Amino acid sequence: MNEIAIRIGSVEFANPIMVASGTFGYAEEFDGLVDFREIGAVVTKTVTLEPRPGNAPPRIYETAAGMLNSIGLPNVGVKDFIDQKMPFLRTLQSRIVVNVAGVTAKDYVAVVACLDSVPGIDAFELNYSCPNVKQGGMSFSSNAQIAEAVTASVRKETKKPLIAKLTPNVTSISDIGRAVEQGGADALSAINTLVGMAVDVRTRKPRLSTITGGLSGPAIKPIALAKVYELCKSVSIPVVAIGGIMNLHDALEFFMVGAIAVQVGTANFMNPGCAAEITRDLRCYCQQQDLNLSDLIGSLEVDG
Amino acid sequence: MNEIAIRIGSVEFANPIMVASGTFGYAEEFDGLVDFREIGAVVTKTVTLEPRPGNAPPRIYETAAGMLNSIGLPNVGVKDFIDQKMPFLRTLQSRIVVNVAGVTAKDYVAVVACLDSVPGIDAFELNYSCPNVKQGGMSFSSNAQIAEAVTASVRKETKKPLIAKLTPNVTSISDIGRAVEQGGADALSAINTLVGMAVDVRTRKPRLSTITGGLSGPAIKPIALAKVYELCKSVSIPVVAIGGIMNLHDALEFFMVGAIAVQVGTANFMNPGCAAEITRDLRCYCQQQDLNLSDLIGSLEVDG
Amino acid sequence: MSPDPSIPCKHTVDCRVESIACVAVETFLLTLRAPSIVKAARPGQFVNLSVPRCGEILWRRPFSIHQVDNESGTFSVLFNVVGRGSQALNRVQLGDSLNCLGPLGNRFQIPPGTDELIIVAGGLGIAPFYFLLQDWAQEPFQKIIFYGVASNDRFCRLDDFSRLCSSLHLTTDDGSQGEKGTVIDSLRRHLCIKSERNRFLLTCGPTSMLRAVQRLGAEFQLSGAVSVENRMACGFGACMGCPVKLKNPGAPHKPYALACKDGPVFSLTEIVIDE
Amino acid sequence: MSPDPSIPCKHTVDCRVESIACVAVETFLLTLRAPSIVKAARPGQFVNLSVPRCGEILWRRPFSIHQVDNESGTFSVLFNVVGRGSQALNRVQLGDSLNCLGPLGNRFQIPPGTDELIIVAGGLGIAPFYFLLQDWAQEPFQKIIFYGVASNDRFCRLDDFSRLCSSLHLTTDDGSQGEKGTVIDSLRRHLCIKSERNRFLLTCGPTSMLRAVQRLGAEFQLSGAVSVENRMACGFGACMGCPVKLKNPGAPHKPYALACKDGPVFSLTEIVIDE
Ligand SMILES: Cc1cc2nc3c(=O)[nH]c(=O)nc-3n(C[C@H](O)[C@H](O)[C@H](O)COP(=O)(O)OP(=O)(O)OC[C@H]3O[C@@H](n4cnc5c(N)ncnc54)[C@H](O)[C@@H]3O)c2cc1C
Ligand SMILES: Cc1cc2nc3c(=O)[nH]c(=O)nc-3n(C[C@H](O)[C@H](O)[C@H](O)COP(=O)(O)OP(=O)(O)OC[C@H]3O[C@@H](n4cnc5c(N)ncnc54)[C@H](O)[C@@H]3O)c2cc1C
Ligand SMILES: Cc1cc2nc3c(=O)[nH]c(=O)nc-3n(C[C@H](O)[C@H](O)[C@H](O)COP(=O)(O)O)c2cc1C
Ligand SMILES: Cc1cc2nc3c(=O)[nH]c(=O)nc-3n(C[C@H](O)[C@H](O)[C@H](O)COP(=O)(O)O)c2cc1C
Ligand code: FES
Ligand code: FES
Repeated sequence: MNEIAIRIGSVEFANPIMVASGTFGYAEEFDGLVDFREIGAVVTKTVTLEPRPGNAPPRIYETAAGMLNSIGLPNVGVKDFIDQKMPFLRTLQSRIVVNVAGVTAKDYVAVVACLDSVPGIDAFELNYSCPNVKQGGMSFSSNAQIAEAVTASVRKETKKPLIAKLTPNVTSISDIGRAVEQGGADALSAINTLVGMAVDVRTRKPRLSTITGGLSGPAIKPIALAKVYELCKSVSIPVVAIGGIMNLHDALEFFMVGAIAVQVGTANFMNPGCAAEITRDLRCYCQQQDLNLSDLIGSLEVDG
Repeated sequence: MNEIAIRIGSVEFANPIMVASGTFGYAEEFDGLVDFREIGAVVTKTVTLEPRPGNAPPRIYETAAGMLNSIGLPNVGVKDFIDQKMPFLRTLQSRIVVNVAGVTAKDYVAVVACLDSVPGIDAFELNYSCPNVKQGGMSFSSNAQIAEAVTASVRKETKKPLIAKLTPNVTSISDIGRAVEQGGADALSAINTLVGMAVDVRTRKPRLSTITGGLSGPAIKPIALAKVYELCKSVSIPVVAIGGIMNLHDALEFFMVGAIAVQVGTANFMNPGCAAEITRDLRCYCQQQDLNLSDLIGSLEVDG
Repeated sequence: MSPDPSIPCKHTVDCRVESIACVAVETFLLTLRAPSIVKAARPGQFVNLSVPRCGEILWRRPFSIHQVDNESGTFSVLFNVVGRGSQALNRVQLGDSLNCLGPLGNRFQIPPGTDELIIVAGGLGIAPFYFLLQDWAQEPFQKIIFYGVASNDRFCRLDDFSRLCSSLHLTTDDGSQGEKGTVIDSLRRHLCIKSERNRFLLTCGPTSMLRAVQRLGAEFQLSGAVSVENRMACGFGACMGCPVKLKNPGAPHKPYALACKDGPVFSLTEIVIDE
Repeated sequence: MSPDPSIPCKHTVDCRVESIACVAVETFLLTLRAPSIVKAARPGQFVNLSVPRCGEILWRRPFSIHQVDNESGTFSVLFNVVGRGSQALNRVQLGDSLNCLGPLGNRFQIPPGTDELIIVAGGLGIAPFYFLLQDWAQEPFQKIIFYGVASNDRFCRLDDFSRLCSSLHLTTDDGSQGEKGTVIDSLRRHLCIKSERNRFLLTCGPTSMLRAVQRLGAEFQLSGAVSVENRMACGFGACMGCPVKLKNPGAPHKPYALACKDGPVFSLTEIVIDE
């Protein structure tokens, strides 16, 4: 048997193919469209302490080999999440990673504290791309000290694996990565979306109600790959890769630069079965090449 | 007549469509492929003090709606540039902007000093994305203080317009923009390429000899637009937009967010006549809508 | 409107292109073989089609289910060539395979007791109503269609529509066929004629028309439903990209419904229609 | 080799697809009408073709000019379906228009006094030599072709090639036609036969083969030329993306030539061939 299971902190994942936060809802919508058993982990849509309405329309726009979004983290809030969303998630055989965000450090701590004892949750992913920066929130994602402090506070609330999700919109993602490693994160995930924009030339209005939004999809894969490679060289905790992954080939590139797992994001919209297909293809590939996943991870051959 | 001429510092450009450094050689290769009279300015391939061989192959790779390059600024050095490249450039009716880079601040000063009295040069663009960071050079592009200091030193050497070309690979491009404005730049140009990477899964090798390279093309247009928008709100000098511009429609988006001019880069490779076509299309558009270019610049309508 | 549990599940399936025909200027009728979709489909629902062989186009493209044929297991969509995606669709050939995700969204529902159904369609907004009229061919109530386009070469399948309804009112912006003007003028004149009938409005088309229909509905105190066409990335509630503003949200933090999942059909009085 | 000033200028032109035919497994002969290209083209040059209707594909795709017909003003390229670009090319239809940039690059040149021209081609490396043999049909010297492919269903236009040369040596990796083995074995055997003739080598094909030909050339002290196929973004010297390492650079800071502008044809002893 060729081994494709991985471990983050104390938790084992049957396979390294996850679905990215905000692109898989709370899994319900994918019922019947994908074989959940083939998904290593479902990362939920971001959960916040209080319910959030999300941004005004228009929220999405298609770009060359990519898309912009400014969804604005609409969600029912942590209480309703536990009551309304966890029951379905608990029925799945995938691991469940709850993605958490807040406007203040206290918010992160409070949400994780609420969730820590809820059955069926395997890990937390901390979304440091806070959407409320302009309204006075701190920029967790682009300041190493703050990111470290938030991680350390959340660390005290849970023994479950903590995955810190990093933004690529910084001068040095490895500085932030090292800081949250210091703060006690068990793993990093990267990248979140890149800040982008589009204009309707006819009406002279921005294509998104929030003017700028987040760019995702195949267009950003080369950037994601460079950031993940940089992180993998800079930290000693595992890195979960995200960004433009559409198929096994894309996933392999990320494994080779050092990622322990990957998340499928935008691809879920076009091909809801994408993550499960990648898992099946990965299993076949490992069998054909007679490899374990560990033989692939970090196997990039660099001259000199 | 609908006006599409622009001014940067003391220099007037007949139209706002330029070609980007490194994508148009020293113009010679485009002889017969484009009507030079329709190009507002030719920005030359980067010139350095000493000749540079450039990077080992492979230097380029195609990505989803984009490309990676690690050309490595091969060039004949400033002396041979004056002797071998300026004679042809001088015959053109376009404005000539010489793009300059160096490993140290002194390099920039020296190159501009050499060039300042050479006839036919209308302006300088300072390429702050120094390719030699790893070999001990300073990172001009991502440190506001250094960028300001270099700009100020170069400023002393010339009265010609100085355009500072900024990298997008930073947390805050507007910090850098304000710094070089402070340093005495007459205009900003943005963006240079984003750091990106690709892997050949079969050989497990990076697709570029330098492992990472610069991403350009339509894939990065949304990012460029967001950066240019941010810059235009932050500085009071003009901003020249670069990034994924393929046609008039793309150019209009950049004008609307506030750019005074645009540069066509990667598109020159596929469509050598691209910049001239955009100029013609812009002239038509302004005529049809009975507008001057100034009516378009910064005309984005933002609610609230 | 919450999804009807009797609607069988959405799924993805490769469909064979059975035919593609030009039915009006820049307008095509594309017929796909997909028995599983046909079986599940209800009037008002849509499919999300993969655009063939065009890497740069990321998203699928949503189209109303225009017609179904249970016997042959085929369904059709009626589409306008407006941009890259529809251009690519227009180049498919017989026998090509298109991946289809569907059926998606909710369905048209007509309140019991309705005895005059008024359909108001602008341009390709006519698309979903053929399926609806097919399905309700046996229903005894009056079916009146107000159908407006820019000029006469844009009308689609007038013969077929006229067979399925009680009366068909045509308008063109340029007066080249039917009345000159918009469907709204024509509709208003109809509504001004007092009637004992229980009228119910169904509408689909450009936003400005939908807003006008909504206003007329309010003015004449008619109920009805509107089918919206928001920009969609996924089409099944996963991306949250297609919010529709609710007039009276259930909770303050839930001001929006999703066009793809909670719609595309909404009560005429339920939503805020803006550009 | 510096560009020949007698070669007329490169330009872009929309070409009509005159025919497309499958000539071997996954191999197509595409004929385009472009009198201006035909007039300017010289053997060894290539064109850079826009891939039709596929937004995600950014670059043009370079192909050797395989054949020209002055009378009809058409030229052909021979291509293998290997990836996205060539797949898209393979779907063009008669009458479609393809944008072509060319002719690009330098040309094959044979030293005066040559009386045995040895062509060594692997796979689609055969492409440029048809044009060359067409052009030099009247030259009196011996033309010997060593042509190797993976298996017999990959050979292209053997009849045509055999008419244009003095002898045609075929090899296949699997022995399904001609000799089993590589062109290199076959070539070595030929070179071992002493000859008074002035031999000149021309080669195009996979890198490993080119390297082996280069070694054989050195071993037997033959001169020759190699046509390289580097990855190209522009094809005309603008991007500097296609460097070829020179064995003896003119200056220390000029260790590279550009495949598209200074090549694709280089002297066999001039360049370092590596993966
Ligand atoms: C539920 C629903 C049903 C629809 N039914 C039909 C139909 O039956 N016939 C028909 O011709 N059109 C229908 N549309 C609209 C159709 O989806 C768009 O016209 C089509 O996606 C345009 O794609 P494009 O690439 O050709 O145009 P683009 O170049 O992408 O855009 C052209 C215009 O189409 C609109 N559009 C683009 N993408 C989408 C999208 N994903 N969702 C919604 N609108 C979009 C944009 O507002 C834009 O103005 C429907 C849309 C929805 C949401
Ligand atoms: C001067 C020159 C002449 C050529 N002549 C022919 C010919 O006559 N017939 C033929 O079949 N092929 C020829 N090629 C190779 C041909 O250009 C590539 O096979 C083609 O571009 C592949 O495109 P793709 O999208 O199908 O493959 P991709 O999916 O892009 O890549 C498949 C393979 O093709 C190679 N390739 C891709 N793009 C390029 C590029 N821009 N330049 C060079 N190689 C590339 C890559 O190394 C890769 O391994 C020539 C290349 C050059 C540089
Ligand atoms: C529509 C949409 C919504 C998203 N919502 C979230 C979110 O709620 N929380 C989060 O951490 N990331 C969110 N993301 C970011 C993705 O999880 C992912 O990091 C990013 O899209 C890059 O991956 P991709 O290119 O595969 O989509 C969202 C992305 C998209 C496209
Ligand atoms: C092949 C290539 C070479 C480049 N060389 C240079 C260079 O020498 N100096 C420079 O300032 N920018 C260089 N650039 C960056 C471009 O000028 C431009 O900023 C960038 O490509 C984004 O624009 P685009 O998307 O239109 O290509 C180069 C870009 C490419 C693709
Ligand atoms: S289109 Fe994705 S939620 Fe509606
Ligand atoms: S391909 Fe651009 S320089 Fe050769």
